[in-house]
Amino acid sequence: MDLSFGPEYEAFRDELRAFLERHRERAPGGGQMLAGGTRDPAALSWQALLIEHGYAARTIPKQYGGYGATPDPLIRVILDEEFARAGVSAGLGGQGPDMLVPTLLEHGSEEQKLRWIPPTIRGEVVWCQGYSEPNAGSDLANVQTRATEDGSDFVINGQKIWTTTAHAADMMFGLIRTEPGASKHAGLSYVLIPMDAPGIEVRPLVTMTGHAEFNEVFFTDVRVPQSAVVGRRGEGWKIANTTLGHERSSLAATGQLEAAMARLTERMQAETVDGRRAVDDPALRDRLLRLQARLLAMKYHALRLLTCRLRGEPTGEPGSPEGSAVLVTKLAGCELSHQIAALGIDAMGEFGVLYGGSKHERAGGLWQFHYMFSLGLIIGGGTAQIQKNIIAERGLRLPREPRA
Amino acid sequence: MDLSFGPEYEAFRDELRAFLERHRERAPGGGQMLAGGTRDPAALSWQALLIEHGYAARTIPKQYGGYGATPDPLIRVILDEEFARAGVSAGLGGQGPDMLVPTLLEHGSEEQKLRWIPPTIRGEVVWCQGYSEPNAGSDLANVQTRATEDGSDFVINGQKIWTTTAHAADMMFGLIRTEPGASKHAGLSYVLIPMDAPGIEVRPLVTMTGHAEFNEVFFTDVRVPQSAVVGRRGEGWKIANTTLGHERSSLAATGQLEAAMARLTERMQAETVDGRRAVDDPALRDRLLRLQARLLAMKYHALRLLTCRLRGEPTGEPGSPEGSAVLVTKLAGCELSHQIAALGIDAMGEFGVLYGGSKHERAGGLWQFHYMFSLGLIIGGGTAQIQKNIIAERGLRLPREPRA
Amino acid sequence: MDFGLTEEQRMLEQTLRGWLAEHLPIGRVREIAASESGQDPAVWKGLAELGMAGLLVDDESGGGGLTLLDAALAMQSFAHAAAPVPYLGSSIVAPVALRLFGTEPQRRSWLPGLAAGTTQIGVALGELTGRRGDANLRIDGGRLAGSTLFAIDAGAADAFLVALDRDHLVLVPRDVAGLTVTPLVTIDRTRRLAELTFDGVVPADWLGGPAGVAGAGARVLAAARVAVAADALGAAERALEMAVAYAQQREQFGRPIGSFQAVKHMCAEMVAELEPARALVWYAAYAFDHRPEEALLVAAHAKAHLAEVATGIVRTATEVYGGYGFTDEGDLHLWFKRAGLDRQLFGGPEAVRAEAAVLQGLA
Amino acid sequence: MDFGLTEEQRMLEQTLRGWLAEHLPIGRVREIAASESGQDPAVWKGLAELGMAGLLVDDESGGGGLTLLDAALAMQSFAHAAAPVPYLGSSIVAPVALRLFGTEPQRRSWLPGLAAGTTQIGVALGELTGRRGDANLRIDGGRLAGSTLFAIDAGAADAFLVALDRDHLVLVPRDVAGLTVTPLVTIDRTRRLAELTFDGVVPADWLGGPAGVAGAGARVLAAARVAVAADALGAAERALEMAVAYAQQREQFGRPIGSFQAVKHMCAEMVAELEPARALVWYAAYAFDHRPEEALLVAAHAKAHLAEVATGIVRTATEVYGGYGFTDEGDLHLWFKRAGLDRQLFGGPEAVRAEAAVLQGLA
Repeated sequence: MDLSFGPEYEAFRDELRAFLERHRERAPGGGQMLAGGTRDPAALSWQALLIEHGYAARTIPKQYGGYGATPDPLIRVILDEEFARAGVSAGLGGQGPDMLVPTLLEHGSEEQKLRWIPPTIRGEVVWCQGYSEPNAGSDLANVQTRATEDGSDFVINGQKIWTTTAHAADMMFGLIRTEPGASKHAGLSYVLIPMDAPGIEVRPLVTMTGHAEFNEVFFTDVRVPQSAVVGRRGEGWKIANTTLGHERSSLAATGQLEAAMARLTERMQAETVDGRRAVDDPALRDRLLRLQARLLAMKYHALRLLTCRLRGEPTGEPGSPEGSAVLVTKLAGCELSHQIAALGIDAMGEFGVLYGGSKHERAGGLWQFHYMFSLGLIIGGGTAQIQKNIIAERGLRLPREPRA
Repeated sequence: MDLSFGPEYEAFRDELRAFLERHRERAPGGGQMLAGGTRDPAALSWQALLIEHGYAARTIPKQYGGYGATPDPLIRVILDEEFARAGVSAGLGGQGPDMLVPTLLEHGSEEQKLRWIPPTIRGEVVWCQGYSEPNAGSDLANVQTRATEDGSDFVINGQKIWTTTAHAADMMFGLIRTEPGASKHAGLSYVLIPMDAPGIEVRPLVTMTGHAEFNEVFFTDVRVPQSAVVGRRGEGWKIANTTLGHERSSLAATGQLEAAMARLTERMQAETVDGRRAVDDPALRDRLLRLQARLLAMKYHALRLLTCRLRGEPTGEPGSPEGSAVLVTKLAGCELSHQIAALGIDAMGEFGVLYGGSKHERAGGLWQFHYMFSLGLIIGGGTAQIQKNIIAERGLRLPREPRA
Repeated sequence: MDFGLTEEQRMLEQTLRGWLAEHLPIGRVREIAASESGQDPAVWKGLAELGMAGLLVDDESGGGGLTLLDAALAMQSFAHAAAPVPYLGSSIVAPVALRLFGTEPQRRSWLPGLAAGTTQIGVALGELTGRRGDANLRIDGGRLAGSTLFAIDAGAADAFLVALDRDHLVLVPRDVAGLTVTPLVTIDRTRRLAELTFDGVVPADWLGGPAGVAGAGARVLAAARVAVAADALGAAERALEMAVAYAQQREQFGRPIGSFQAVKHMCAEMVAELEPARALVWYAAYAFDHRPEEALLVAAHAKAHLAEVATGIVRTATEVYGGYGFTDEGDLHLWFKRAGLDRQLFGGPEAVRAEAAVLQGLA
Repeated sequence: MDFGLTEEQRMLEQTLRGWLAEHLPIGRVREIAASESGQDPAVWKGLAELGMAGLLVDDESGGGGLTLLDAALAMQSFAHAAAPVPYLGSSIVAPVALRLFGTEPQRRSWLPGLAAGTTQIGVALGELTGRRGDANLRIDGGRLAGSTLFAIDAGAADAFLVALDRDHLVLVPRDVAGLTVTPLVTIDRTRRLAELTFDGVVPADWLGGPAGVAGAGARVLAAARVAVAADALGAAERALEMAVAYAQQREQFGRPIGSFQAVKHMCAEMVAELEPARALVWYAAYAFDHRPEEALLVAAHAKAHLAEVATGIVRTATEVYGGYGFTDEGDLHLWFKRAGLDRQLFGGPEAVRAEAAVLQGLA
């Protein structure tokens, strides 16, 4: 065990810091990672600069417009840390660069790669993901949006839900039922769909937070060429599942938890009742300390998993501690995020329920927003209950439920 | 809502208090409710005195040796309260008086009633219950102890477990598989078995507490007459389930929780660290206050259910709040009991783990004993998981799992 | 010995729930909640005609002369419907305060209007649960100065019952010169909170007279806490009902989700929390009228316990709903937010338990 | 950057677990635990030959010169086997104290024996975690007087490392006149605690010299807490493994209980608690040697967190076992009790968190 990075990485870090120092005025305003869908010229030119230096699209081959470096999780960690430290955008994220591009690299035809990867990583083509459907819920493969063949085209009808950035996207990558006779999982294809195709309607989906973080997308006789399928027909489920495996390092998630905890501690030192700080209420303080321990555990848990990747050790092996360790990350992390927000609200008392731009609202209602949104994350992607099934069956090799 | 008892009940209470004042020296020593199986002459004569005055076997008909009063839950409450208050034994309990006798009254033949009830309520015949088996677990009907017919006899082979007082019992009432061809539930009979029959072996079953609160009972070619069956052959499951419904008022359980909480509060005021009382540790005190609220909730929950019984309102109706309310009592009560013990241990710190007669041990290791024993109660009678299934399916009418 | 609702109480509950189902379906609740005052005068009038507004007001003043338990049951039903009505302030806290501590003239001047539903009183008890942030209500040269936060039912209040300290509560008309009412927007749009700022207001209408009444604040606060506990109970009850109904009907993997053991157990755990908590609310309300020596402590216990039980249940219910529970359209969040506000109103769980410890001499 | 075990650490763990499986099967553990000293000299000798006893002792004194992380992994394996060995005192706390704060003569006189397994040192840190009850260790006229409670690994200790206060620790031979060792029996018979009573003992062997070492107590306590956290981790890990194995094999209602969603989710919840906690223990051990500025805080966090995680897991594991988990024969209770003792040793969760708050200036 050695938590230092070693000279070559420290050199990379120094170089990055110098770059950020020199160029930070050129970075666009706004959050850490620019949401996909921005077409702000400043963002696009910042992205171009980052790609040029290998700080974005770093591992994408040169022929597809990337920097062409070998993947290195430690470089990823340093990039995350330093951009966060500088408070500067680390470039364009979102479902195009983070999910579609890796999928195309693995499963796309040469033509698809050449056509879609370069403009996607430059931010010129914005993507949304079309997996979830209203009747599927946790049963993600229960896709009912279907394509019927008509000559060399597919004609698509149905509905997707929980589609982020659909309103701003040029394209969707989605799971569509193309093989009506096949079994549930074998009947799906991974299809690229232009969002301006006639018959597509996007409706914003307002959530309990009061905001529309998601959309619904309706398809009525939407026509795409059959060549829009990535990989083979009927292999969509398999392909989509590789994409789900392309998530970014869980360290980034831990970084967000750390930031939330820092805000929480600050807030508990600022908020007072009868002049006494919230952190001086021993029962609230005890809750804070409990969460600190959980955060530390999650932080080093993520480092442990990163180490497994760096060493090339298997982390998904069923029945092994590492196999289970990977699987629990989302479950434990989302719950911790929810608990941090819950304590923030409790520490503020009635101030904690102010929302929607109220006078006296703390941090723009961020605590309530996180409290609700993190509950959405606990539910999202198949609910905590499905996660537990997976941990038990894949991580611990407990037997599956008998089929009814 | 009216929490006073009214004049006739207060008169009964006064009379009972006077009785206890007058006769308390005649009561045997030891706990509140004498465990079944005592053959202490003082206990038997105390029992006889209580029956004579209608304070024990109160609702058993006179022809079977009881006092012959009509059942009245409020009288039961007053009896519980006053005997507890006086710290005097309320007479003989245990599985004979509490479970067998009501079952015989409902399902026994006249001959069985006349033969067994009088000596049972007098404490001359001691019973144990033979339901559970090692391979059954939560699947209580999965009884494998079987009886084969031999002339007018049954010959029994198999094993029972979790049999309290088996070592001291004269008789067992048990579930035995007498109808090999029948379905799981329809193949059982409710059989009365003399514990001195050849082929019965009783072995004490030591639990995690280090004590043998239970036994295992082994049957090897044990012979009983077929007339030892209560009710009809094959109806044992139904009959045993009526018996399970004959539990004593849940108020008695709440009374035990109240006593445990009083001990806890006392202990937290007595135990000190650096001269500071445990109750002055705000985090421990916050836990105490939480449990106080839960205790109050359980106490008034029990009163609510008692009121339903007094009014003759249905409490088992599926889908009704009252239907659910009855079902949650055991789940919530056992957990609360465990939590009270857990806080007691934490409040004592290392003193809390002393056990087995150690120097400095608090209250004879009672806290650890309760911590472990209450976990046994959470598991016992079909585990908390089975309880939750029942609450969901019977209380909330959620659909059953499909059969595999 | 009878620890249960009377036939009258059940009738009242049934009548009220029927009325609410008819006049305040969810769509209507949402419309009213989105309006500026957060109220519909016709609804309040209808409830007054039903006798609901004045349930706690004595007969002579045109009310029902009933007990806090009756009012708590009504509060629970309002929460069950997510009703945007000023019941907590105008029909519970204000009448209780006036009945217990008001002078004869005060009772005569306020209670009939409360019973008739023509007067609404908002309630500002912030000074009794600890001064938060920069709020600082005080008497300065015989005049009210500073501000008090989180006055409840402020949307259409004609006056406010304002606590200055544990012994002094004062009634202040909304239109008095020098009083500014600033709306505070919370997650729960079915109720309206406000900050009251005083600049040179002369306090004229001290509850019980200018000297105040020793301990009045604690009693009034206890009634408010019982009412909020009942509100949280109603919100949790509704969320549980909705979750169970959804679990019975929503299918996934080819079967109702309620047939999965995980969903069953979530529902069972909710009901195992809810049912005993219901009895605690009943008892807290009963004790307020019949066991004054226990009333403050039990009110605190009920408030803190229901805060935790209800927020736990609305969270679990949302999980049972899955993604639909996270949408605005799914409606369930109305109760998620109602329970969320209830949790903080008049003191969060930890603070209220700390008070409860003091009441017993344990701190 | 590497946050993982080295090949050597894995080998060590594998070797040790193999050795324990061979020499300390559960039946043997039970026999030793039932004996008076609670130890088997042959076992300890074997472990010393394996290099385990002196893992933390420097090379020159015949030890392995390894880090607290190595020792914590060993501690975890011992707990995993419910091993009745004095590892915590003799192989972790005492060597750490001597290496960090001992004088040269002290190191020379004690460390070789610890490494060889011929000397055992029990550890009494009770005065550092708050004086409980009537214990009251003090210096009276230059002599040790009074008593200290809950000395660990006292069964066959040749000497005790006794904390008087945060700066003063003293080594006291067991056979010194005036020292009485009274066994304290706990739920966990695999470890032996005792009360030490002093009557006129002249303290001769102060750690670091008669003046003591500022802050030595806090550092030694931190090492002890990391070790106990590792112990709790090992107990929880074993309970989880046993529960999963049982769930795979035990059938009810005609199928393995592990195929029921309720049992699956209990197992999943255990592993979701256990795995991140494992990383916390690793880091706490690493920080003790490499990040002294964080070491005390992280040790406290690891101790408090593992106490709760482990007692939660052993309880859930017992529920998975059902009735069999409640029996003595089911064996699982060995780890239930091991975790139960770990929870209280060197401070319960609330007390340790209160210390952790102070360390950060939050209290």
